[in-house]
Amino acid sequence: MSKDAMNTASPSDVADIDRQRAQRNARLEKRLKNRYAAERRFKLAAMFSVLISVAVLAVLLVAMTSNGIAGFTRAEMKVPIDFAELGLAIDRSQLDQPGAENVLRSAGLGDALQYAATQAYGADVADELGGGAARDLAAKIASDPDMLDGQATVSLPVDEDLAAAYRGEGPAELQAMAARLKDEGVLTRAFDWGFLARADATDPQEAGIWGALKGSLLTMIVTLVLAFPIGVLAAVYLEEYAPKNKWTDIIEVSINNLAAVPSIIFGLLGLAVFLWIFPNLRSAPIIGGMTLALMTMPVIVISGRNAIKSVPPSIRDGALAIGASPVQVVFHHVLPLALPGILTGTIIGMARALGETAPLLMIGMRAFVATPPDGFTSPSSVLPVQIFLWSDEIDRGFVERTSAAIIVLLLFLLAMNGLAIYLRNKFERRW
Amino acid sequence: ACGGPQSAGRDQIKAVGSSTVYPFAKAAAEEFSRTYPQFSSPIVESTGTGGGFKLFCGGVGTQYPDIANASRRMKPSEMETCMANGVTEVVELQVGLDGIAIAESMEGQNFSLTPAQVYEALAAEPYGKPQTAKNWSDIDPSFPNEPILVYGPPPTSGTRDALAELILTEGCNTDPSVAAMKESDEDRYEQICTEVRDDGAFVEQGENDNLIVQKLATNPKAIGVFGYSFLEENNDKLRGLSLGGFEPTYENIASGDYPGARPLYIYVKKQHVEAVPGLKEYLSTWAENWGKDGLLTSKGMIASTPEVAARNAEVASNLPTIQATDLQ
Amino acid sequence: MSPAILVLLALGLGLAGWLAARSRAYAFGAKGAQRLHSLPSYHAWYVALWAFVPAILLALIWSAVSPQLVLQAMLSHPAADALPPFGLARNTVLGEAIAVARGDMQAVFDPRAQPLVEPARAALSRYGIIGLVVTLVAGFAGGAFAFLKLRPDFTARTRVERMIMGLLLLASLVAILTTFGILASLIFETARFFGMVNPIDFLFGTHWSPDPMRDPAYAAGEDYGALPLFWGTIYIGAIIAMIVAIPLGMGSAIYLTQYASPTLRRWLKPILEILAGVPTVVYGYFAALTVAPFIRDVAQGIGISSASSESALAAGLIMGVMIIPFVSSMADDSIAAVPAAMRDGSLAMGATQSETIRKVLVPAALPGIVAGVMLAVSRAIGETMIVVMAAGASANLTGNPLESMTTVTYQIVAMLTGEGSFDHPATLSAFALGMVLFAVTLALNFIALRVVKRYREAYE
Amino acid sequence: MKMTMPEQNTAEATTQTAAAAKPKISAHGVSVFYGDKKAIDDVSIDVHTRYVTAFIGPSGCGKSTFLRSLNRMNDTIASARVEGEILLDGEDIYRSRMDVVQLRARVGMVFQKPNPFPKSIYENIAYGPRIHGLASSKAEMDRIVEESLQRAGLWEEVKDRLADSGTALSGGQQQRLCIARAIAVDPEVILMDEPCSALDPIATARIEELIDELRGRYAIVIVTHSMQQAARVSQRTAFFHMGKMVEYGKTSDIFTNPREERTKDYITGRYG
Amino acid sequence: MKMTMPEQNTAEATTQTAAAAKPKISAHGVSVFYGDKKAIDDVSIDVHTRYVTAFIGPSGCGKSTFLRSLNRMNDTIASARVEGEILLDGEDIYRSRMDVVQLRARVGMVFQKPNPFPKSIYENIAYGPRIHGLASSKAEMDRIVEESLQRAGLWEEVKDRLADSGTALSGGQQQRLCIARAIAVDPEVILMDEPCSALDPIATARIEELIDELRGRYAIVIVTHSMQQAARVSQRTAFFHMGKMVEYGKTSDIFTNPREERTKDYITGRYG
Ligand SMILES: Nc1ncnc2c1ncn2[C@@H]1O[C@H](COP(=O)(O)OP(=O)(O)OP(=O)(O)O)[C@@H](O)[C@H]1O
Ligand SMILES: Nc1ncnc2c1ncn2[C@@H]1O[C@H](COP(=O)(O)OP(=O)(O)OP(=O)(O)O)[C@@H](O)[C@H]1O
Ligand SMILES: [Mg+2]
Ligand SMILES: [Mg+2]
Ligand SMILES: O=P([O-])([O-])[O-]
Repeated sequence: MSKDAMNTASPSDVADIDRQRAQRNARLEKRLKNRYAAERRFKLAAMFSVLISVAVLAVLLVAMTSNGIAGFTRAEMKVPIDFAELGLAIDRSQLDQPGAENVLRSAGLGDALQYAATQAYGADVADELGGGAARDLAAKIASDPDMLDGQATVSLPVDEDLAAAYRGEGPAELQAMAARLKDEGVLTRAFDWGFLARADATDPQEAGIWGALKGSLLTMIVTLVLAFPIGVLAAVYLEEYAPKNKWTDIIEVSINNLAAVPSIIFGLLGLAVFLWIFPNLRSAPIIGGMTLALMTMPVIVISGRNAIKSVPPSIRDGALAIGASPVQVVFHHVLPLALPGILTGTIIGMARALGETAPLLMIGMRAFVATPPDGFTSPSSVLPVQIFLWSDEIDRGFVERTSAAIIVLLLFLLAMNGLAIYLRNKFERRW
Repeated sequence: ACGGPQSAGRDQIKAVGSSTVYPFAKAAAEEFSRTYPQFSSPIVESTGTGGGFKLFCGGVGTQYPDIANASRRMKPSEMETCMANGVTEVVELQVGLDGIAIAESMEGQNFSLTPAQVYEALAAEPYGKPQTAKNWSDIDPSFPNEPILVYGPPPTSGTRDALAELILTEGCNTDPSVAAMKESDEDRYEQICTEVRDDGAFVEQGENDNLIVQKLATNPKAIGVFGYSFLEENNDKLRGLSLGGFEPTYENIASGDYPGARPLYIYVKKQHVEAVPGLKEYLSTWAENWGKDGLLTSKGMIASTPEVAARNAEVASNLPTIQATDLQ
Repeated sequence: MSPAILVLLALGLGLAGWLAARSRAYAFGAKGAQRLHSLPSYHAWYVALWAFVPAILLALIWSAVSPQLVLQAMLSHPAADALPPFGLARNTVLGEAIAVARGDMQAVFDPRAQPLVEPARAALSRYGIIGLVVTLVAGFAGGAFAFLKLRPDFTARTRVERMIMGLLLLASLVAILTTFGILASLIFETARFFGMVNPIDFLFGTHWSPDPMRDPAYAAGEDYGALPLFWGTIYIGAIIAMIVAIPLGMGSAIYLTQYASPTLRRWLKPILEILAGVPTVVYGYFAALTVAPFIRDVAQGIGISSASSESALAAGLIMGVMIIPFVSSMADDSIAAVPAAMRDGSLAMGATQSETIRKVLVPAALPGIVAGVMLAVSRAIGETMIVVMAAGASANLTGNPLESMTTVTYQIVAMLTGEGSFDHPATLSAFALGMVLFAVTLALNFIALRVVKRYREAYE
Repeated sequence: MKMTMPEQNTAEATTQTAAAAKPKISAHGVSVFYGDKKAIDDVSIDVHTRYVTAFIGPSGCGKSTFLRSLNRMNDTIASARVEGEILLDGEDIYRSRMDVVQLRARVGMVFQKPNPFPKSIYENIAYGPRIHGLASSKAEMDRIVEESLQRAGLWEEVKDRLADSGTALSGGQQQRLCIARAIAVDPEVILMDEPCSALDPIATARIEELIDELRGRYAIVIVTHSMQQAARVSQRTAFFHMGKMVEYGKTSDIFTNPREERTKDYITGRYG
Repeated sequence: MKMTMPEQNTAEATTQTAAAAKPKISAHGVSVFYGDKKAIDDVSIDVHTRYVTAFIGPSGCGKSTFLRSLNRMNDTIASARVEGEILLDGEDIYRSRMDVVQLRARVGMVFQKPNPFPKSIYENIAYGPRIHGLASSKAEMDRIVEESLQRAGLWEEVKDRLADSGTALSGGQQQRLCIARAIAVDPEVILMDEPCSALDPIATARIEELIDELRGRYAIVIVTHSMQQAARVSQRTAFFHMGKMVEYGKTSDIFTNPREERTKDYITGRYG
């Protein structure tokens, strides 16, 4: 092989090459500035897109919070009541029993309250006491019967008209009245714990989210109980045992597709199938839960399969080699190791289900339910639907309440997503 | 599962139907559970009048609702469905009135209309002829020379139904030749009288009423069509336009002078009265609160005339049933 | 006897079988003569399942059959002669009698049911006892059959595992059932709809104004032209939303994977994920209350008076924001799937990072990114609450983003929660629209998943 | 630490008669396919108790494949298919009535990369006895665990930390844990697939020592890529090449006096 | 095809003077860390133009790590850190003013697995000149592409299919494409990390030939796990062991007469 001639360049060639390279380097350097500028622009643009996303999120959260904080409060009026003077005919022994509030109210507590308020501020102000004032008062007395012995000043909700006037809306006379009462210290905005404990109402002053929240929780329980075992078992089957054939392909394709079917289609399914089979369960959490379970199951299957796939095969080999059966391998080794991953996927799927509105509209979970549901089969609403319904309310007091409900919903979702992220980080690949 | 003789108990009243009646039914339900704490509170779902009748007439038994709210009278055909499904004893109560209001921003142009003018402005084919009006002045030279822009309800809402029935049809009937068509070619008559233009002058509005206020407030040249209860709620921002010489005030609607008023009904399944606890009390709650200064008018409903109210209060306690023939 | 009691009974039998078999298997082991083929707990489960499954099956069958038997018993009672003839009314009366006999109801609706209450009560208790006995016998027979098969070398584990496999297979079949359920629920109503409205008119008509109040007999095809809805759906979901989501999503993915420090990425990624976790009803509320009025004000500020406060733009923008994390995670995956050798190759040529990204990584990841965008589009066009709350009701065939437009999902919700009755074409049109939506999203997904799969394989 | 040939020959002599009598595993005309690809072609071999049999050969020649066919671990690969006959104590392990689970309890296996379960050391060992129902009491289980760890020479190192995770041990300890896990179910044969290739020289020496101790009780088959190792630990060596078994015989013969040219080439480092 | 030692010596002789004069790359006391782990420990070496320098050593000894530090490809690994001094034509490449982009244009690299971009053959070659702005016209670009492919000995095989995807070529062609891509920007040094380990013997021979042709113009550094290859293609060899450079010198000396015991052990196959 006589490559020497070619390999060994003469000194003039060397100089030639060096000159070429020097030229090239100069050319290269000239362009560098532009290239680096382009690099910076590109990086900036990429950073900007992250920033925009974060900014939108921030605006959304700030808007909801600034609107919603007020939604946790309500306008209340301090009413001095001299129970001794009123002389209500009440059997004190009944006040320890469950029906105490009814006893009080049938004893004329409502009229007594009206009377006390009229005495204190005049009839026009007393008229603006909220519809739930008497009920609140009864509850207060039931928890502290000794109140009945003397005088007390209780803070009770006013009606929406006065509440609006207090916000500076509505007729001028009322606004004047609100201003006057405010100056006197009679009318205040107070934190409204009841918002977290009451159910839907027509008056924003009286509305609460517990009814919807409880409906959401019941629905989620049904969803979890159905979707989790089915999803995990299906994931195990497909990942560990399924033979490669047409049937498995069909199952796989349907799961992947179901994961992307619009949620409203599941609503149509619930309406046309579940409500056809169980017509008397309209609006019930169990039907809502079943509908959402079908929607959540594919998410669990897919994340479950990924989690199972990431368990190293060496673990399976190890167990098989000491005589564990394939079922034992999965239930003793693979599933426990895949569990964090499966749970992460499940939580994310459940969070999505918790925020879901459209399919539940289809199956009647948009009913007005003034008491929290007491079981899986009693009609109820859910938190996102409640938000939707309130956003449509004519009463403007509901704007704040809606944002407050959104805050509660977001807190739940943040907690769930946070838990999922925590789980994912904590259990990421220990082997 | 369907139709078999099985049923489980239910202790809540179930009401479905009209979205117009919905707020009043909710308020009545709330008042009911306030007055009768021993009963569970009723479930009210807004399914629309037609959807409500569909559920209501499905049959007798716990899975079917006890009450259908309606912003129009039940149709004989619907009653027949009821009968066919065993819902043979239906009680009809007129609970009050709802007005359609035409309104604009406080800064608006403030002109008064007649049903015929509304019809001419909104119909797809006024009196069967192509729609040519672009500006209000095309309808009546005395009107401002501004483009017609009306926000109105979508066809899925009962308010739209009322607009068609109470205002447009009335306007269209002013032309005798069209009115005559009702007998000869009902299909065409209906089309001419109720079809609304879709060239942009009439903007269909989602059912989120809060947005209409903002819309009208920012565009003083636009006018809006909605339920009276809504006008009342926003009377600090909106002004009602007079129709046929009458302002959309409570009194004018209650007296029937303002053309856009329609009665609201609830239908009760008498076969359920015995078995669903509190149903009768719920009806009496309605009756106690539908008076002129009652709870329901504070929610925007208009009270029926005292005679009608009294007659229906009677119905609420005696529960006479109706037949299909009563509905014609 | 109520089904719940029968279920409890079956569970009890299963438990008894479990305990008995376990102690028997331990007895084999204690004798020590022969090593057990399977652990005692497998023997236990084997017998438990053999006791439980027949018992529960018979209990279920009995719960389905016994009401008919009760009915027969009631009908043979003389009081039944007074019943109305066949039909729903008759069933209702019988149902009431049974409900009262069961104690589900305090009183009958219909006086004709009263005399039947007693016979119903008698029949119920008679057949209840029979059901109890049948369940017991089935459980015992099954359990005993299995119990007698137990031997030290009995292959209990293999058999129990076979049953577990059956259960797993069943679980995965639920997915197919669901797909069928969706198809079934859409197909029937869609067929009814197309019986009233010509599919061609529906798919290609340009005028959409169904009137649920109109007599269904007059249902004119020309009112059911869904083209404006399809256009609105595409305009909002596939055009405006994607104009927002694709650049921002790609940009975010590139920044997070290529530029951000690990710490920054650890913080930013979950924040982006929150964006995906915000419920759509919240986005809808935000769009309707904050974004839409803002856009309208801006538009009117610059002199566009026709701007609607339910503009397609508001809904589309917010939908785009919702989709950003979706696009960014798909792009992230696709870029990560490009072999590191590609990146090294380009960097070793002296390319800057952005040159590498733009000229090598993104082109190489393009199939995956395109598939991701298709999935994002399919999600956007199926999105409901944002458009229900922020888009309009009017079916406009327009290209002006400041005007109001309506979408397929909006109309589904409107038609099904509106005023029409269930046999009216307006209501049924919701199902036809659902069918179209289902078909389109299915096709998009199918293609996208195929592309992703093929592309992943190309690099493996 | 290095065992010299003479020592091996002594061991050889002691077990000679028993070995000649009855092979523990006996393969006849075994071929293994992955789909259409033949990875093992017509291999016949006898493996005896109290012997260490080494499989050597260049990478990809099918050593692992053949080893895994001896306890049907190939069943886990969907495309794998075995032809021919493999007898364990005279019974065909591929006959349909054979229970793989029981087979694998009798023929244990140790892998190239240590693969302890991510559980406690105790549970790692106890898992096998538990699923096979070998211990009827906690005390018995404790005894099995201790004994297995002792035989694997790990007891002293871990006896105070039995509750620690098995994955927290060093590589060599992990591999001994895996051996202890395999012997906890008291198998008759132990298959080892390059058990030392992931270990450092010191850990390797420990394991080689252990293998020598264990062979008194089991038939051991070891795959190795190191000829030195094969020479050190085995009494019989089989040389594989391209799916065929080229030569099988006494280790001393194979390394000092190979019959086949290919074997010689391989041993002298001519290829591989 | 095999080059014999004498030939190499001839080549050696011719370039001797130039080489002695000025090293192209000169590393002084270079250490490379991955986080806290030291992967290269205090290596000093001179690399000359018109020489092929081979890095050999057992797996994991740090050959690739050191090679990648020569054109700062280590920068892409977040945890990697370089200490010491590496001079290219006397300029420190790790000084802050050194521009990596320009550095890499001057010091090209070819990887173990051929990694053509998923673009056309033409675009693969044109990529480098284009980003560096080396061609001012289409014709010039065409010329660069043709010349590079010719120098990489690929032109004849692909000239009719320049629009085909680079990934559609065979493995050996792909690797030559990658070499062509590297020389298209006319670098001064070409680093090759086991460029033949994914190739069959015939393709390997092609590449080895090519390397020999190329060295007339470039300084070439090649990492290889095959001592035979090092002996065939290189004039200088550096032996690495556990992060240290144990010995560096003429290839002929290293292979026939190593100074260090470890080198000898490695070359005779005692470990690795
Ligand atoms: N799961 C499999 N599917 C298809 N072919 C396989 C599979 N496993 C191994 N092979 C092929 O079978 C042949 C033998 O592989 P095997 O792993 O048995 O070799 P080996 O001798 O153990 O090699 P090494 O020393 O690298 O472990 C090889 O050509 C390999 O590519
Ligand atoms: N990215 C990295 N992070 C941490 N450690 C690394 C990284 N890359 C390599 N190492 C470690 O640095 C040491 C040297 O690795 P290097 O890849 O340079 O070896 P090599 O000689 O090229 O080996 P081979 O012949 O296998 O390619 C090894 O111990 C390796 O584990
Ligand atoms: Mg192997
Ligand atoms: Mg390397
Ligand atoms: O619900 P409607 O009142 O609009 O029929």
